[in-house]
Amino acid sequence: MAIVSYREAIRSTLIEEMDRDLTIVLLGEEIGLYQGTFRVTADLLARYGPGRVIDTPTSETGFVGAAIGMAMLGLRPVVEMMTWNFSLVALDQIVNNAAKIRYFSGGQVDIPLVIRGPNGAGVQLSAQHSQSLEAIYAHIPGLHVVTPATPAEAKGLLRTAIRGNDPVIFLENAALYGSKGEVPEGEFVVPFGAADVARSGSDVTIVAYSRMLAAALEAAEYLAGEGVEAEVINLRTLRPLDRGTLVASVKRTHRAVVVQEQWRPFGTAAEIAATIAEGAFDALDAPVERVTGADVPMPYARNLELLALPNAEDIVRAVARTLYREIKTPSERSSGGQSDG
Amino acid sequence: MAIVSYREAIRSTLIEEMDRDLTIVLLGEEIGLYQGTFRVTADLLARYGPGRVIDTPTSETGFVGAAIGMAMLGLRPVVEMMTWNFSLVALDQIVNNAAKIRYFSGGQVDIPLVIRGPNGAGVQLSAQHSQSLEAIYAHIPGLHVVTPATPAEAKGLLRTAIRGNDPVIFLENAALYGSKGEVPEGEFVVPFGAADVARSGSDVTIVAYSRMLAAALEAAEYLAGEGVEAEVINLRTLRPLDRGTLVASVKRTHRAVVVQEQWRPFGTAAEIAATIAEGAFDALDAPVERVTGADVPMPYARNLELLALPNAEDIVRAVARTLYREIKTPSERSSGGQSDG
Amino acid sequence: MADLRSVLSWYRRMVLVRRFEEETERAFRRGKIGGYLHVYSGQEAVAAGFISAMREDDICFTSYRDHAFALLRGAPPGAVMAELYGKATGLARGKGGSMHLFDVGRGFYGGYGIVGGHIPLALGAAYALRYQGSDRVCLCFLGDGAMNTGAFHESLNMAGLWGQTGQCPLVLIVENNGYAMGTSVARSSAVTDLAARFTAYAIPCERVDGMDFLAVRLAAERAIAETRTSGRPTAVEAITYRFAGHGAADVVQPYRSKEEVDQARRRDPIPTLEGHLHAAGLLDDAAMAAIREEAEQAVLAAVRYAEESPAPPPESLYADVYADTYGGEA
Amino acid sequence: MADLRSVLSWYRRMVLVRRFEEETERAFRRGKIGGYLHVYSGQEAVAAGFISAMREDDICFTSYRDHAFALLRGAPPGAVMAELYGKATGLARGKGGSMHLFDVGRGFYGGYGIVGGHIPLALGAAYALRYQGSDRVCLCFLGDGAMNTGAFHESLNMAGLWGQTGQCPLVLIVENNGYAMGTSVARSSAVTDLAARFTAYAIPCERVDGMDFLAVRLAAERAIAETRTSGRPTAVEAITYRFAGHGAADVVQPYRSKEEVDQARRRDPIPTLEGHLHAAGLLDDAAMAAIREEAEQAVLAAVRYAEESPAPPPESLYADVYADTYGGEA
Ligand SMILES: Cc1ncc(C[n+]2csc(CCOP(=O)(O)OP(=O)(O)O)c2C)c(N)n1
Ligand SMILES: Cc1ncc(C[n+]2csc(CCOP(=O)(O)OP(=O)(O)O)c2C)c(N)n1
Ligand SMILES: [Mg+2]
Ligand SMILES: [Mg+2]
Repeated sequence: MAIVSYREAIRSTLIEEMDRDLTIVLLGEEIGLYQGTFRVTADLLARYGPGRVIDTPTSETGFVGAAIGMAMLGLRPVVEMMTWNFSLVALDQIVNNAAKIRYFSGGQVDIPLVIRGPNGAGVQLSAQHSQSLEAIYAHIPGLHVVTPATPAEAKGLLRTAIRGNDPVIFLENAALYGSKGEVPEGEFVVPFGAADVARSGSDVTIVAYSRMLAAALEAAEYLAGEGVEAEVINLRTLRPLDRGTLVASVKRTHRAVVVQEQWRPFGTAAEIAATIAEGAFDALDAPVERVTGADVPMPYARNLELLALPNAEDIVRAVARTLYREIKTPSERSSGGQSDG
Repeated sequence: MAIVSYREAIRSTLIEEMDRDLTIVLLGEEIGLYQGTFRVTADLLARYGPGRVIDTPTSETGFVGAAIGMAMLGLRPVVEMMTWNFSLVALDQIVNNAAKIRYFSGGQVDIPLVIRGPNGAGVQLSAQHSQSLEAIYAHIPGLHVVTPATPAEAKGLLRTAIRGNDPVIFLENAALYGSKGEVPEGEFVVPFGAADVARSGSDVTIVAYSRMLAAALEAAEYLAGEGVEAEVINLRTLRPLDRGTLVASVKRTHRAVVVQEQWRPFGTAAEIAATIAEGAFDALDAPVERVTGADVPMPYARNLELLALPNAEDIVRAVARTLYREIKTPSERSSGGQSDG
Repeated sequence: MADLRSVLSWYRRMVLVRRFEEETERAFRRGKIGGYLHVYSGQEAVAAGFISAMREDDICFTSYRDHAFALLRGAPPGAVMAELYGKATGLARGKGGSMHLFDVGRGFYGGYGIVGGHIPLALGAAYALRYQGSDRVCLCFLGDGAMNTGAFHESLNMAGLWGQTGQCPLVLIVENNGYAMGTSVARSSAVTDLAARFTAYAIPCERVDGMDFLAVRLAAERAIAETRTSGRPTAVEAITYRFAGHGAADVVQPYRSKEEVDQARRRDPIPTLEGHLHAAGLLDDAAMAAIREEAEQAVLAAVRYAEESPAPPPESLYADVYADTYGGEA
Repeated sequence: MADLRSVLSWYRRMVLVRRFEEETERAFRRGKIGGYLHVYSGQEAVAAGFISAMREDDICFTSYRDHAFALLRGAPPGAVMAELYGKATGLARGKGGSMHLFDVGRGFYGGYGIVGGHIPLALGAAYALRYQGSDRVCLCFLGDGAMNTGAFHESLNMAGLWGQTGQCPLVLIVENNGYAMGTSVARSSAVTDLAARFTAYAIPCERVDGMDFLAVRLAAERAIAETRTSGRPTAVEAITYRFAGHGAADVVQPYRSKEEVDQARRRDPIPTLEGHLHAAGLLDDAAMAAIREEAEQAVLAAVRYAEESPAPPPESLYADVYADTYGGEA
């Protein structure tokens, strides 16, 4: 297995798939001549030419809609959304066309479309550029919503997305582009709807996806030192949602903490918590805890931004609540903390 | 108290408020010369003139954004969204401007803006025109999201919305426009964040809002005949969400059924169910049940559409599940039903 | 242009469309058709003029006012009516209804309900046709109201850009019927000369009398030929009129006068074409009566078919959402 | 135009803006400023030309490239810098950062990050000014790239419409710096004569050399006066250039050549204006040096102020979301 970055995993998958399938075209802002805002598409214009790597104007409604039309005619467009924040300009196209045309045409057309790009907060990008919009997309029937957390997942899920026949909301994360990990060789595929048990444990289930997986694993690691064995579930896709794996885990651990980056009210953790409570009601020994971003537009100042984002400490605290135990968090421990530990 | 329709309650509130406050202007498609697609603004153009009742082109981004700009300058625009389906075209303006400008300007401007119009399914309007989008809006900090179920609420909540200083997503329902009810005289106000206990009961809590309140009350009525006393909570607003009333009720009833019209995954019922499970964990004797619309784009055919929408029968069945009891539904009873009743 | 004899067959289809629409209005009033119903009466020459000039392998997109497009591309009237009735035998199996007719096998890529929302789709479809190495063209019909949407503007600019390298075989047809619901062009457009919106993107736009089939047909041939050859977008503004209300609910019509409607009816495209055909000696009263009777029978048969067709089976509620499912879950 | 002596004071402010931007780039590299940073260097004559022609009670909106606007409207450099540093004393209390400067008290209604998204706001603001019975005008600055958004198109059409009754005192200023990020106008606009986009809505558009303060100033006076009097929108396309990358991350700039940038630098608006003032005998080397030194000191003081200011208090995270709360909940 090779060690590659999340960015390179995505880029190499685009190349592998474009090499084997001429119907794949890329569209987006600055993906060609500029080499991609996050360099995910670097060199692809030179490699495939302007007919397959299409630099677009700042016209999200236009080019997302055009990609849907291409898909209706049998192409397999992969759109780069420079960041998902800008997708709100194109939401009507995604929700009212991409997600629904197959249905209201009575199945006459498929929409093999991938829209990919970074989702979630960056560093001090402030309110309009720091949104984590998966709850909106995961609500919409007709879309698949994919949230890779590792380079291997990025590759395997992107291949599934590109070879599939439905619109896929492929939510990357800018903070992960540089992260590295093992990626299997060959035509490696990760199916949708199959969560990964990223860490086994018996005391509590921590559920996360995308960038929050790292925080969950960090918390789990720390908790192990405190004698708490956390199981960490990485959802990989939100739609389809692997309810089976979630419920089975909590039936064993009896406790659950769900982590999401975005606003808590009507966020993804609510669905996940409700799913667990429905499926593992009798097994639950404590309320499902939600660890979420603050319910505010993202502030610019770094100190406030850090307060607005969930982190491993928050997860540790939530786990402690589900265990009805006091557990010092890493920072309490390093600062000496309260004396009652 | 006068008996007035939901439509007339809204219309008369617009008139009362426009008469007393010259800063209120109306914008929208077909609200003037055409008299309003649902006649909510009938005669208002003649009454207030084209400077205050502004017919707009089919340009939702343009006129919603313009209304936000007006609000920044101290006007109190009330936008009619012909139906909320079309708001997806303007979502960027609502989410990235209306909801956030106050925050990212450090509180330098208020956005006293109301966007109102019908939300939810009609009768056979098919996939692009039958959406119930409240879960999307309720997720966004900076917005208030309001869902009146009765004429009195329509009036009292609209007054709060218009006199308030924040953007309000005011979700009416076309099926309710003709419905009638008592409305108090005078400057009657319903605050946001105060759910109404529409029916008291001790055996189960049914939570609903907007059009689903009627189904919840119908189910409760029927259940009373089966010896089950349901409490029905009408949320009135989703943001703010009256968590206190919800939790207090379930602490008494030990069971809850949450009803929503739209798609189940990542829908509003998930947040409500999660809230109940968090606040009344020890009191719950059964998993919180969710009664929701089918997870499909809305089909056109009436028989399929009816299957896609939740109704009183579905609620009765869900209540039965929370009670671990067999209860015949109305239709089972009227058709003779199974013989084990 | 094809000889006048072939025009006769399009006259026949226009009569069918008109008669079909009358029946949809009746069925709506009888509660057989639900939802919104937007009929095409008055505008037939536009769709017929263009569709008659299309090749069989060309494709088109339009808005919710779409019955004529399905019929003129050759969809069986029974399947169209069955869709409006919400039946399993409908074009879209009862899933779409009046606003979302589709007959992809016949190159009709659908009716859409969000004003302007289909224009980007047509743009992308046009690109795909050229990308696939064909000389097929894509036609996009849109209303005067749709020209005020951002989707229109963004698409036009991209069409102009892609056309520079011959990659955009897109013909845009504005059906300027004077109104977007109850809002006249003058009340919704800063400039009533709508062609200016095309020249802002270097897309040539020809204006044509949309009530005259022959005029539309000639403009259509020119635009389609130019676009097919060059791979560049062209536009046609067809001045037309809708005789009925915007939709079935638009009864009072406070935005226009009875006189205005009456005057427009005098330009009815069907008698106008009858005049041409009469003058050419291709149509007499007996032939006209036969054509009308033929349309009558076809429409009645369509209604019967729709009436007798079964409703979609309940399990079809969950069909057609996804092409792929994973572990049984969507 | 105001006499040349007053121009001197705007020259002074342009020098301040340039020096301020240099410092923001330095602070960014030092990690003192986070997020995206879009500097205005090269375009100073556009904002200065227009803002100098504004009345104190006029208002303006712009995009994320907004530092100059806050400074030229008179915001204290310290408060601007503190905002970029994310400090409690910043214009927006550290909530907005570089892209979202606001100084409503001085008529600056903000910088916005979604391309084109602020244009509808300015449209509505203009309407409000007239509705309130004033003769104030609203200026909306936008980039060449923003002209490809649907928001631009929808707003322009409505501006044209509202202007017909004198209800739209909106001046639109396109800062055509040749690029939207790495995409040149020729690669993103079907028509490179951007004025055509305005004439499609009957909005007069004048083109001006955006590197020449005096030329911009004259065009600004004409446009503002016309709009103030008529209540109709006007537009100006200022041909300008950005010397730095699009944002701080745009280092390689594969989309333009060093020669092109060098050539543009020869049209630098600051030396250009120096030339005018020299010729008029209003500026000599000593005065220039004094002005530069003044800017230097102002910017250093701003940096000190920013450095020494406290971070926003943690509890401010939840402040400013809503004006009203209900039962303590939002
Ligand atoms: C985005 C959006 N806004 C509003 C509507 C409501 N609506 C339906 S048809 C229509 C007018 C469209 O007029 P035009 O494009 O001229 O087409 P016509 O009906 O005249 O054929 C409007 C505003 C809609 N369907 N979509
Ligand atoms: C809707 C949207 N899409 C994409 C972006 C990313 N983006 C930021 S600036 C920019 C280019 C804008 O160019 P222009 O309007 O010419 O302004 P300039 O930067 O030249 O001042 C783009 C595409 C965005 N901010 N908003
Ligand atoms: Mg029209
Ligand atoms: Mg630019």
